[in-house]
Amino acid sequence: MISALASTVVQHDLRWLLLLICAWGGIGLAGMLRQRSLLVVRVLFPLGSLTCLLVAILAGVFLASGQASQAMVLPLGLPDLPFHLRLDALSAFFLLILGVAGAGISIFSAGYFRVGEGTSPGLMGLQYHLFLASMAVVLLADDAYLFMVAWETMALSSYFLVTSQHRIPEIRRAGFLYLLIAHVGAICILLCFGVLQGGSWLFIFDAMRSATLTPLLASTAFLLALLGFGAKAGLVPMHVWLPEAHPAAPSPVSAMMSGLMLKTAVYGMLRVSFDLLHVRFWQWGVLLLALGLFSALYGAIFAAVQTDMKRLLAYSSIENVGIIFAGIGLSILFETCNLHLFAALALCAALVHSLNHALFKSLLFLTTGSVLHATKQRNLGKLGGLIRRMPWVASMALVGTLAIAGLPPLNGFVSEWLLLQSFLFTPEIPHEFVNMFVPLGAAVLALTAALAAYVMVKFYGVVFLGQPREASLADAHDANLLERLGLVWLALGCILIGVMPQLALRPASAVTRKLLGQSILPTGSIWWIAPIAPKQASYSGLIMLLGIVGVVGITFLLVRLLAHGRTRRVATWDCGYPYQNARMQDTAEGFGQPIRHMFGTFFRMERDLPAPEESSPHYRIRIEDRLWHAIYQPIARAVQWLADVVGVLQGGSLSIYLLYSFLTLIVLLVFVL
Amino acid sequence: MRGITFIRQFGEVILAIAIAPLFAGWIAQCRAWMQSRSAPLVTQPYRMLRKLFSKDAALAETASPLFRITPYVLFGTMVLAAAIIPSLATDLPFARAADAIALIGLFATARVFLSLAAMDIGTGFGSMGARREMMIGFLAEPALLMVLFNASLLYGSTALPSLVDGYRAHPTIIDPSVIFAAVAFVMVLLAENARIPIDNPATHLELTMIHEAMLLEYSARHLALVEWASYLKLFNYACIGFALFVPWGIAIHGSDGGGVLALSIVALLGKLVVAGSALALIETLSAKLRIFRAPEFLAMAFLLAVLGLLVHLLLGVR
Amino acid sequence: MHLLHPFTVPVINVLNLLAACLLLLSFAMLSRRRTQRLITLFAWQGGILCLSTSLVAYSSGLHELYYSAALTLLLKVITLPLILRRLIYRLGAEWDSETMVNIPVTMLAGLMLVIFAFGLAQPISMMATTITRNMLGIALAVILLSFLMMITRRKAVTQVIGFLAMENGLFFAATSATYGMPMVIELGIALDVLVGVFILGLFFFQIREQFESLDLRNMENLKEE
Amino acid sequence: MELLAVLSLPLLGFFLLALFGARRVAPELNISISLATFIAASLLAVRVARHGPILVLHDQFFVDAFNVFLVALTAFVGLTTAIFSRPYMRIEELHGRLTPRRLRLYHAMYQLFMAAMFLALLTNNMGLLWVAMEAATLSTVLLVSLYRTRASLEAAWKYFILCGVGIAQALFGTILLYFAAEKALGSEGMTALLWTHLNAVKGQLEPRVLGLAFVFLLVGYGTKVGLAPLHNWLPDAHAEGPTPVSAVLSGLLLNVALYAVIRCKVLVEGSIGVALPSRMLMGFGLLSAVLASFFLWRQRDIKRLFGYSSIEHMGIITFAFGLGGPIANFAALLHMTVHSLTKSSIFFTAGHASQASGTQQMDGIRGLLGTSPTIGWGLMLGSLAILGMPPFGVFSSEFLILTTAMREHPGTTPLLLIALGVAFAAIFSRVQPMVFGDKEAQPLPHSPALVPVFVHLALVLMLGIYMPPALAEWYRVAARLIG
Repeated sequence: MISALASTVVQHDLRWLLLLICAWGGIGLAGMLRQRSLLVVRVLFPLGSLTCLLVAILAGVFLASGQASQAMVLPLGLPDLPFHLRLDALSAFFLLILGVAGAGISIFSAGYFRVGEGTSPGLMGLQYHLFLASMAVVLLADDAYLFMVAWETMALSSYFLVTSQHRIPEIRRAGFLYLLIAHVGAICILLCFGVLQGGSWLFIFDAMRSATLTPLLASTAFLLALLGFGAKAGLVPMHVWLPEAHPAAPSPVSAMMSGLMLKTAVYGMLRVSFDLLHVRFWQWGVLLLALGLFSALYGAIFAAVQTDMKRLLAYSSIENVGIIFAGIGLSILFETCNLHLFAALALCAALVHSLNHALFKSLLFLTTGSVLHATKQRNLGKLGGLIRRMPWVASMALVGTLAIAGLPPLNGFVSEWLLLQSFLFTPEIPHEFVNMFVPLGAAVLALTAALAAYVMVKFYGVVFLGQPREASLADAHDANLLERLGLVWLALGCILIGVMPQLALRPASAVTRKLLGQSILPTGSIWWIAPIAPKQASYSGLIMLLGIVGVVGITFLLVRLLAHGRTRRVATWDCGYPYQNARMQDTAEGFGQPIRHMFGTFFRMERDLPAPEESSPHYRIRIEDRLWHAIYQPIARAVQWLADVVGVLQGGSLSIYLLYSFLTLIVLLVFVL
Repeated sequence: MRGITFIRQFGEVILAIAIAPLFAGWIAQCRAWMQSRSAPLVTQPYRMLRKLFSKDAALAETASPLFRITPYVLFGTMVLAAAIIPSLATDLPFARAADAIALIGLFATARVFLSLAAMDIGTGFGSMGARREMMIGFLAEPALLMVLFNASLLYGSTALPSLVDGYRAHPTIIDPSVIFAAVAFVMVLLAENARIPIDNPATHLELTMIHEAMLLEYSARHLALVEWASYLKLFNYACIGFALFVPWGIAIHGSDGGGVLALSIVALLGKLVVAGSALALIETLSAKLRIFRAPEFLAMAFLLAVLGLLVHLLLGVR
Repeated sequence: MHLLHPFTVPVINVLNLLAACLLLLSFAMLSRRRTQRLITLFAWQGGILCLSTSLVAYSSGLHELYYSAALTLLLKVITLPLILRRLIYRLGAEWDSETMVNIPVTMLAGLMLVIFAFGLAQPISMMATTITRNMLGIALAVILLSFLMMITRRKAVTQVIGFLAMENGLFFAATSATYGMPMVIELGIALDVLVGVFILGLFFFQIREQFESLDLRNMENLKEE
Repeated sequence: MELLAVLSLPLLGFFLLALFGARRVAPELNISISLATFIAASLLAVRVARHGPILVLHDQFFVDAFNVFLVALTAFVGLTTAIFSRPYMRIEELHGRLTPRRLRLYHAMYQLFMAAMFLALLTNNMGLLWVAMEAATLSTVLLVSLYRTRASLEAAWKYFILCGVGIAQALFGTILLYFAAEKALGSEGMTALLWTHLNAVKGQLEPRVLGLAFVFLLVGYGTKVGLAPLHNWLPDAHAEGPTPVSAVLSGLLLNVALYAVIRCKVLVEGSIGVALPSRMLMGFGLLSAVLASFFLWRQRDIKRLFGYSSIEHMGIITFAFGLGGPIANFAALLHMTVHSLTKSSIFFTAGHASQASGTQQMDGIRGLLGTSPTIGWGLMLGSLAILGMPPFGVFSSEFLILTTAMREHPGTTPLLLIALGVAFAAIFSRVQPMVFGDKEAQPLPHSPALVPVFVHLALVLMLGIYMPPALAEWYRVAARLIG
């Protein structure tokens, strides 16, 4: 009975998914009925969360069933180009991410949104569920038009979510920048599809798959895709919108954007480079690798000097996206050198990291949301000591922190480990220089990972540990039940994948089998993963966890039994310094100081140093992105200049206008002659 | 068969826990000799541990559970690391749980916990120590990874036991890259274990200290565990070094029997004695660096490791 | 056919003469400063147009063209100049004159335009079957010269006169190239022109009320800052 | 029958409103006449869709898929604008900017303008087309100058002179066309200028003459379309006229002028080949789109901003017609539709927004969402739609145009994209602070009629996601007619 049901579900997976997407739409619209009622939020978001869960289950079932793909054509869209949908392993994997992380974020949102904070809850619900639905459609789209429609709907709905507190000028500015870059990126993607169709002028993905492109055209398409999807993913130098927009949004929305929306860009990049393009060149791999690693390093360095907790996390997203793109690049590099197994390994790492990042970044953004609600503070310099006021949030944040810092036995480590493993095989690449330089990438990756740990220690330490830096923090309250539920869900995800990486590797392998025809070594054992060969390298998060827990437990018992000293609570010692207070702790700026010192060339810094005799000395430092000044401002200036030049044309004098039309006439007449 | 390997595994861990303080004591003694000071007993660390364990703990009012749990976590990770590193034999059931990269991860876990705990109380020293520790960490990790990369390129594995096995399988090959890697490794070891020229384990001078600054608020059994964990860390690093560069005397896969085990214990002790005196010598000969010179020092280590890698790739010894 | 008509040859000569006068008048309008003078010239233009149209009608035997000629007489020789005169009288602008761009340069530009127009029209007029075909070039020249006149003028009234002169050129083109447009359309055009002039007349008063002058230089406020 | 109704109803309305336009019920009368016209137009459209093209009254009137689609669109937007203008003009009257006499002029001219446009669309006679276009110009000149302020007079004057001169060129073009036609069709007087007849013999028309004629027609009608560099009247007229007039100017008049250009293009192409006319159209289109996008960057006045946006979109449509072929023509027609609907809805909201804020300067308009969420959301969604954000229909047409451009003339796509990108940045950076932010505006004394706005936007949205097969078929037939 159940198996029969399961098999029908599997056969009509895509239809069910479509139904669920429609359900999101319905949930969103239902919120419009009672726009200002909070009850709507408390009821609808859990329903949305349930839908997410069902999506994840359906995607998981599809991946497990090993089907090739399911396709469908809807009677909507352009007359000659109806909406095509297709569910295959790649889209199913990303739907899985969407479902799993989305479920946690939605249930958290149910407890998070309030009346009177920007957009009314009902409208927020509409935008939120539209956002979810459009992301799902992006993943399922099988023609360029539907893809673009869903892609831009995603951008638009998220834009409205970002600007929900639009009374604040910075938020408006962030929203504008976000939508602008998203739009420019979308134009690039559109162009990319235009190149990809390869003379068939059919914008169905199937036609693109069978198109044969010259190397030049293929490279053009790849570069356009890189620009377009890179802009969405926040690859340096198209990243400028990200640290503005993510902090501006309400925290669950930041979580969605960072955790899920960036993944759609990864999906798009994979879809174009591995599925739609029939050839790949190793230079692409190198480019992607270099760009990815640079973004990773750049993001990590900038994250280390941030003073706003959400900006810090946003930069950390740039870092993680960089790691994912580096994995994709490495995979392309291997694949073009016919090292398919290693390509599968690298791709697997990228995919698993996508999933992991979705989990821990959402988790962390949600905790910042709770902190924000409890303290009304985003500035790290005014937080501190929240672990005592908000134990739930703090402990969940600790899981996220450890996971994102890439520490075993949590999930962040798994993907970084896989990626480092794949770097080990770069000497096999038959291109001189490349095989010498690429191993250095592993060092950059290691540096990034270690910097990420630095960043996260800063984040967690400054927000949750130490003494409260402001008196008002004393009345911070812990997250409510629904919020906790969401946090726990995501934290459990982090732990589970860290301990049982197979849970993520199996679906990822289904994807690599589809894209590369190869997957890393499956192990039957639940204890180990050994992607290439057990002798080569193996890892077991479970044993690590059990080992640490076991040793800690035994030690604790032994110490308890043998060394049973009492514990006294005393004042802080601090080398006996008596005037100790909260302001003497390292601030966010202080913690970032070594990074500023070492990577000074990356930043554009402005320091206000107090004069020696000042009665109330004040030290301030402003850090800006060099790339903003180097790339974006010149473009803006150029446009402004052109606009000024053009403005002369409309000078107000009728005679001059008449002269224009006269000259036009003459010129055209000469042209006709 | 399985039983024996588990017993061996267990024995190795116990041995590590037992002799790690001895190794620290030995280094301290050597240092004192070399600096013409009267040396403490080689068992001084044990005495200190015993004293600390017997005391009542004084815990700052502001300490959170994280602060109290950290010593145990530190100790746990280091013990686990000791279980993974093939110090006596390569046929370790636990070793499959983590290769060299995971080992670095494990050390990083310990470092992050210690730094978090240091920030927990909310003192100026604590957070300063945490900051510096993390800084050293992110500089040392890439260098260490390059060293391991080098080794794994030689023997086609990142699993430490396989490295040792591989080395034993081709004992005649000594790759020139190993020399670079070894120097780099020693530099990382010094930095990671709070040794001169990066840090000084014997000072509480506020401007210079790193590791000690993080421990200021610990006392009694907590301090004992933290100290023990740092002895273990030093011991582990030494064992990693042995496994990578001087794996003689480690019982490889399939070589069972009491004799082999005894021999390997002797070999380990011998290597520790030599390594300890060498470390003491380095510490005696070098001066403590300013904290902002530390990046240069570690960059040097990184450079050496990369050079080793390139030399290996260039000479193509496989 | 038409060519067999006894008066053909002299009619063409007369027509050519008239066309030349039209061109001359256009140049004269280009260089005149006084508004009143311009209106007179415009009326003359209408008169010549009327004359030439009736001549064409006579020579081609197309009766419709007589109506056209009558319409022209009514509209362009009598009504419009009358309206314009009354307008400038009521606006108190009879003695207005305006400074212009360098007149010799304007004349030179006009000359170039005439050459251009002739060159453009030549191949086309070769195809025409009408007896007036050579006048297409002149018509085009008149149009372009009126255009130039509009560009160089700075006063609302003179600009309108330029506009009407252009209409004359168009009319002349229609007559010379095709013996005129169909009657309905001629009527429509005439109505549009008439209504247009009425509207402009209204405008003059409003503009004067608002700007206290008919100088177009006051009307350059809508622009890109 | 329907055709006569479409033509005569607005004319009747003109006379009625010229008499009663100052009464209290005038707006309602205006609406009901527009409604009747719309019904007649729909019936006409249905008839054409069922039975194919119609030629009536001695072939003087001709209805095919191409113009009946524009007739229906014109009637629809005419109706919605009439609905919108009811409260809008009342508020203007309350604010003291208009008197009942002016309102009479407004209502009468509104209907006259509609009549002129219907005549221009439906007539088969190229000469009559010209007459109708001129009549449309004259009626709108009066509408633009309705406020009788200095600025509106200046705008109207410029509009009149520029379009008058332009349309004079078109007349010369028409004469040349007649000249060429006469040779092919004989001097039949009334029939030589009939488009259907010309179309039948277009292959025999003299290429040289038609080339010249096309230049004059293009410059002439192109001035009315607002093609750069002939566009200078457009922003002024849009900014200074009453908002309903801006809406119909942008939404309808430009379309009708473009319709005239395209009718001419079809004839000319039959004679001198495709290359020259399409190159000219593409050139004008690109130049307009690019120039307008940079102009957009520097705007301060809300209606002026969207006036320039109309230039940009007309440029895109012209470019698409220049590209030619079934897909590009289809896209161009679609773009005409969605642009009319979107732009008029934007003008509706922009009008109310500036009424609420008491200024057309965008710096003075802030926080519309706070004052009136419907106006705010209308403006925001309308702007996003006009900027080509999916799922709105503007994106569908731009998608088709861009992809066809990539196919036919890859070199032009970067220019188009620059135009689209700059326009996006320019418009959106202006709209966002108007819609968002703290509220500064006053509530309106009359509740605005924003139903048209959302009806338009809903239609545009629908066209982006789903196009009814009947409509698609209709567009296809029209696109094929254009060639």
